[in-house]
Amino acid sequence: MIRELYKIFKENNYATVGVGIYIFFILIAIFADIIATNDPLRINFSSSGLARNLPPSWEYLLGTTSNGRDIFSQLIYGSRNALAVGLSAALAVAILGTIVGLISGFYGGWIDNLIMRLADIALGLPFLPFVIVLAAFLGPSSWNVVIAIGLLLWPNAGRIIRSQVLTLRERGYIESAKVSGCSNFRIIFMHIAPNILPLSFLYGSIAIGWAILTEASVSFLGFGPSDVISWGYMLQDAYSSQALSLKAYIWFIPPGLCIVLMVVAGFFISRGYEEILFPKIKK
Amino acid sequence: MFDFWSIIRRFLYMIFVLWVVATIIFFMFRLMPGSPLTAFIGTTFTDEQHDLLVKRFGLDKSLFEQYTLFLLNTLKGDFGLSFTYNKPVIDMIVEALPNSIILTLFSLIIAYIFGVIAGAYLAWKRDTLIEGVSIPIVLTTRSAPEFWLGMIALAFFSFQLDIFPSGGTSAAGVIYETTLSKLTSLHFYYHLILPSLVLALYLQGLPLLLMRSNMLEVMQEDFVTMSKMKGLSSWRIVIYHAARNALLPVATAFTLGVGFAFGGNVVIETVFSWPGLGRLLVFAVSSSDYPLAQGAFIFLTAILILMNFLADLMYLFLDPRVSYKTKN
Amino acid sequence: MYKKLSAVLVGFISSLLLSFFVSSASAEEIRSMKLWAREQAAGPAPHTAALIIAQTLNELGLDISVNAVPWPQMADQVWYKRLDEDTWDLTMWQMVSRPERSDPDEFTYNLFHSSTAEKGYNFIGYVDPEFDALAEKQRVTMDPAARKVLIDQAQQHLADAAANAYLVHPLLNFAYDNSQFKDGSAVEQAGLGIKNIWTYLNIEPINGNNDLVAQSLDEIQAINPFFISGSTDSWITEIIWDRLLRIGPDGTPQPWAAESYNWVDEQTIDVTLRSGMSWHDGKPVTVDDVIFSFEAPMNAEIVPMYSPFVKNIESMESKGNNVVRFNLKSSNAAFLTSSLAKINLVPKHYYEPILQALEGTGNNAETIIEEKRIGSGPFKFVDWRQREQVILEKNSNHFNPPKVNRWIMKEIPNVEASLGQFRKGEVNFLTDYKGDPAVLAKIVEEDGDITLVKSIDVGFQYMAMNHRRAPFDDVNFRRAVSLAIDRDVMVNAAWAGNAVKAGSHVSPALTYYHKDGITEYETGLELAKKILADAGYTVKNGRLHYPEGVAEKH
Amino acid sequence: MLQIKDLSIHYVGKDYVVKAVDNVSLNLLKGELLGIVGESGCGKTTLARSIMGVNPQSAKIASGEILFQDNKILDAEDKLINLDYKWKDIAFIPQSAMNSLDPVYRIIDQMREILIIRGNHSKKSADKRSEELFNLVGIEKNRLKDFPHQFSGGMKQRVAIAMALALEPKIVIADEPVTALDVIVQRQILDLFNDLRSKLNLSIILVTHDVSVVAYICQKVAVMYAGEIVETGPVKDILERPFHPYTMGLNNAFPDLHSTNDFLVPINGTPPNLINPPIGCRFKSRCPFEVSKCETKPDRLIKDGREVICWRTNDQSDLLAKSKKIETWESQE
Repeated sequence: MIRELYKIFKENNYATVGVGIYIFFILIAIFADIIATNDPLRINFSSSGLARNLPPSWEYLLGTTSNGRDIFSQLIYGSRNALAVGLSAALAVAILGTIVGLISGFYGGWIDNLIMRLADIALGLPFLPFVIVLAAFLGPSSWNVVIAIGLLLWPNAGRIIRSQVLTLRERGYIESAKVSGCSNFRIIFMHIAPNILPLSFLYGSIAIGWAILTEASVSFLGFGPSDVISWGYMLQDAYSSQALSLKAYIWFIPPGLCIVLMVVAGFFISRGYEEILFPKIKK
Repeated sequence: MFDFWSIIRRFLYMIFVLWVVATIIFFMFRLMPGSPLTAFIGTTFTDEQHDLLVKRFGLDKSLFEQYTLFLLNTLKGDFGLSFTYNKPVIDMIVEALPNSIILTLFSLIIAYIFGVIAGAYLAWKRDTLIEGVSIPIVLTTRSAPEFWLGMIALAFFSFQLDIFPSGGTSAAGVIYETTLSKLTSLHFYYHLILPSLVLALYLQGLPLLLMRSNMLEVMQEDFVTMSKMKGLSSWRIVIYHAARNALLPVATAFTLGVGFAFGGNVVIETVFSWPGLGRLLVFAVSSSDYPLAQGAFIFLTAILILMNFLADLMYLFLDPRVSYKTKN
Repeated sequence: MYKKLSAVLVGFISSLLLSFFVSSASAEEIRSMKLWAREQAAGPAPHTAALIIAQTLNELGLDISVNAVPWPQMADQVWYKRLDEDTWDLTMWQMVSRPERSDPDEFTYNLFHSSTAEKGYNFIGYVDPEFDALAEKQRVTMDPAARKVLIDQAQQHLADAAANAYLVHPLLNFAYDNSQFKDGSAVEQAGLGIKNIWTYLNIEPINGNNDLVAQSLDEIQAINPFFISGSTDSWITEIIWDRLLRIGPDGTPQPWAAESYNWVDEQTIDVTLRSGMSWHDGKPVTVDDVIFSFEAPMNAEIVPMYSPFVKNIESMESKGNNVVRFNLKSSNAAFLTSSLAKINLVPKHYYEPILQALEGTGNNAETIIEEKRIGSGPFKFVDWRQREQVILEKNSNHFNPPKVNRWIMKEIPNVEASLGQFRKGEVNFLTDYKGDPAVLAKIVEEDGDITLVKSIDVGFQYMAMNHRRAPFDDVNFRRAVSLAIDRDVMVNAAWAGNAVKAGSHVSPALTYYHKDGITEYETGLELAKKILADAGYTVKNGRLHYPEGVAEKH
Repeated sequence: MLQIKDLSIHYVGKDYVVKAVDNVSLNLLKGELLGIVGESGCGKTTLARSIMGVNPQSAKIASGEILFQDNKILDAEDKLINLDYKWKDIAFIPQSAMNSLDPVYRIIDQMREILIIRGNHSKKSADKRSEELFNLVGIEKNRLKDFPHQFSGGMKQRVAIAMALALEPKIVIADEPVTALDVIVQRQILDLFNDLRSKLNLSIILVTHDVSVVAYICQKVAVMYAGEIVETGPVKDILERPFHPYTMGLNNAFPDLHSTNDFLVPINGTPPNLINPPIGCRFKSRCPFEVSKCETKPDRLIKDGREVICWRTNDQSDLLAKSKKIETWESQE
């Protein structure tokens, strides 16, 4: 796995750029307290009242929102939310998809049947509408998106992993492991799981982008939390505060760009990965 | 897998999935915070009025009773009356549906025509500068939030340049006598262009990348090499053989895309004031209009499931290999 | 080793116990609280206000966070759950402008009378027999001057009790395109601004324009003479269906479909119907139609929405010569405003069969799916595509026909798109602007052909406190909380200068009933701290505590 | 008829060059059935495909040329001088007919494509010709309307043969045409080849790793090893009296009618890496008869109408005797 990763970065510029972007945002998220110049939620006042819609200055590097909040600091803190949502969604998809795929592929029979039926139901739920309903059901929170992605997107990963497990199961060394009396648990996790980890990783990295984009859409539609700074929230705030009419490009372009960067990084990595996983496409 | 009885079985199974989804949704709405009665709060709102509403909405019945009633009515095709509009939910859906279908299909078709051609082209141009530049651009368009693209498109093409109208399906005062006259009016399509272009910009990435990788894969196939040996022209090989084969998964993706885009259009419908099913759902959810929300959600689900099913059927018609297996 | 550990454990537990006794012996800390508010998109100004208020109140040693949720959740919690859970403490709330609110009765009585505390609009739980007496008395006092005194007293009484933390009366911002309408031809109505029937009738289209294209952010839910739903609907119904009286630009009821009215005594009124009126289908408007229009809502099962407005009517009779006599159950100063100017006149020949068909079906008039919408008003119904637009056209046969040919209302779900369409001329009358007034002002300046009219709202924005729960059961605490909020900051920061300070439920727009000087009061953190300290509240470790001996009731 | 002169084909990668075909010369006569035999990876498929002008982008003609009826069809400039020979003069039968037929079109459409576009047939005459061809390869003509996947493996191979013959080519190159088939079908197909050769006076190049196939129908054989032709000559001579130890080894690796051996033994080891092919004889590391001289490149020896590159041709009878003993191959490590 590590060797494969290394291979990706050696051979694939896309993946390197993608990881570079992630490292950049991870550093920003870690050092947000230092980088940010203001509390992103604080309403700032100036001598003439609320510090609203201020142009960029040393105090407010990207100016302020209509509520007198510092845009730059929101942008910085937004990376935390994006990473938290993106990575936990990736983890949710990877873990659920892997476990389900392993169990379903390895045991087969009624378990497999049941899981595949559940997968059909999950795939039958329209994604964004379901997230909206979930947000209304659970109350506004960034975690809704993670939950929804976990609940609805595992079948994609699960099905592919399942078919991979099915082919692996027929391999000689699995047979010999069985004959030599290894427990099923051991076979699944020691012998099969390592072989499908790359697939889990692929689906996980795809989920990152999904999660961030969905979070943004849900925020935009007004089902997001209002006390957590995310880039989606910033866009929603900018839109409903009429940043377009104010021509406050400095307000609604940067968060959008950050989302694009973060999501495209995931695509870059998964693309690099795909080339390793499906070498047929490779030269 | 595709004989008559299996199609019937598949159909029944779809209804089963629909039932499960409907049940989940029913209970989610009933148990979610907020009350549909809040829409009626007013200074002159009386207790009697409140009780009447509770009775009319059926909220005085137990949850189980409400559920069985909901199932029975849904089976009859009756989604009930919208709490806020007092109109049959089905009428409202039927009114919104054509708008959603047109927007979805129109943008998907633009996206897929462009994506397929550009994808085939990029496969042809493998390892060139064009490819090196295009792929990141395509991935970037797929990464941008739709509403953000919509906001920028709106600000630029409508408010700034005044090329396109900024929303809705018609200008003020234009009356479409029937749905048909609407769908055949140029005025309608003029309003459709901007939202569908934005949507298409977002959607084209998938067919493009899919087509490209399929093409690359197919170009490695023996029958393509054979075609070269046969002395056929490059154009004929690329279009008649490679593209035709590479299109199979793209066609399936298109069908799946219809089901998917349908639910995902919520955002674009909001930005462009487009009176579609997605906006209806958002409105219904945020005003706790259970029957309307349920109806819209079940419709979106039904379309999604149906499209998943059609995608399978489509393979049957496009790929003779699959139909062969089914005959044996 | 073991001994050491147990010694530490004993020490720890005993210190825990000790701190428990110490804290219960002295004052109790005031719990952390939520300030409920609607989400930002529903109105940026109140949202910002909530954020500022929370930030301010926390400086008193409170721990308040803003909980922004959609209306159904917020209202469910505040309004419906007051009898069982009752967990809310503070909430942002608003009363919006409506023509019938030009009479102070609706707010004075329904918002604060104890009879509405359990299930009505007095959701804050304000119960005060003295005030009840005032509210009841103003209702039956027909003499305006005497009534004015009572309304003044009521306003002062509520201010002293700090019943609500009134924040502002927003300025209503409406604008029209003066390249399409003659500048100044819109009519301003007290407390409502230029979005009113008088404008729709009088505004003069110019430069070849024929249509008034208005806009609504909210979805139009019904166009039904027996149903009031969303905030926009009544603006449409009131111009399709006439009423006997209408609230005039000055805020007082004046004859409309009635030629005149005459109080026979305090409980009897004779109304003379204007002659020569006809329905949109050409049939004449008769006294029978008028009586039908008022009788229909008396059946609360069939027309529940309007039934409160006819509750006070004992009986009606035709006196000949187009005269209808209303016999009231009790005298009511607001009768003209809340009944005669409220009930839509409908043609009996069209609606009677429809309403009869509803008997016993369990459905009511709100569920009518209109094939036709027949009124007698200045505009006729033409077309409505849901979530898109409503089209009405001029009724040339009306006694007061409008100058525009068509009245169109586009449903545009967001402010930005609305403004964009207004600037492009796709909309020529901005009738629903919930956005940032500063943005609008800037656009007016840039575009040069927009007439912007700002008017003080008859409604108001406030922060409501739950009187049933400590510490809000203490008038001193309520006063401190209310006075801690700097109203200048509210006006200038939250509403960006686009509001006036509020001190009571009667807007300065209602010049007659508004109590002079009620908005002049001192605010500030220091004042609030002093009130709290005088009442025995203390601050420990940065958190406010109840006075000695006062415990939170749970 | 077809002449390959000193042909070298290199696969050029980023930082390496694979010499897949190295200085190969061959001559195919009219009506001749030439077998090219060797292990996989020895360059025989590259050679066959280069005749059809379809090697991958990375393959470069380093030297030499290919002549068809004295016309150049490929040279070191790596340009196809005249494309029109394809299929009309030289046709190809692939190893796996399964993947070489376009799965989404009916056979008749694929036949028509060749006949109409390449062969100037009308639709009607194309259909008639297709029926003839099916008749020729022994398939019922109503199966023309079927899709490729509806045929069994052997049938598909017949379809591929029919397609190859569509434009009456003078040469047919068959790349492992029977490898994927079971023995009985193999024999049927090979018989068909033989039949067609004599009936149509075809020249056929048959590329295979299976000596027994060569032995069964070929008249002439070229043995390829590590990009070189190590031995060539009439089949009967080569199989009965091979000069090159590699040919001896191959003989032992397959069941063969001509062989008197009663054992099968593979040659140990794998062919050398062609990025840096060994200096001298390329087979030496696997050869049981390696001597010090083998460190230098052996000359090409022309003897009795046969060509061979080996230092030890003089010890031929001795080595042949030894090669028929199983220990010779097993001890070699």
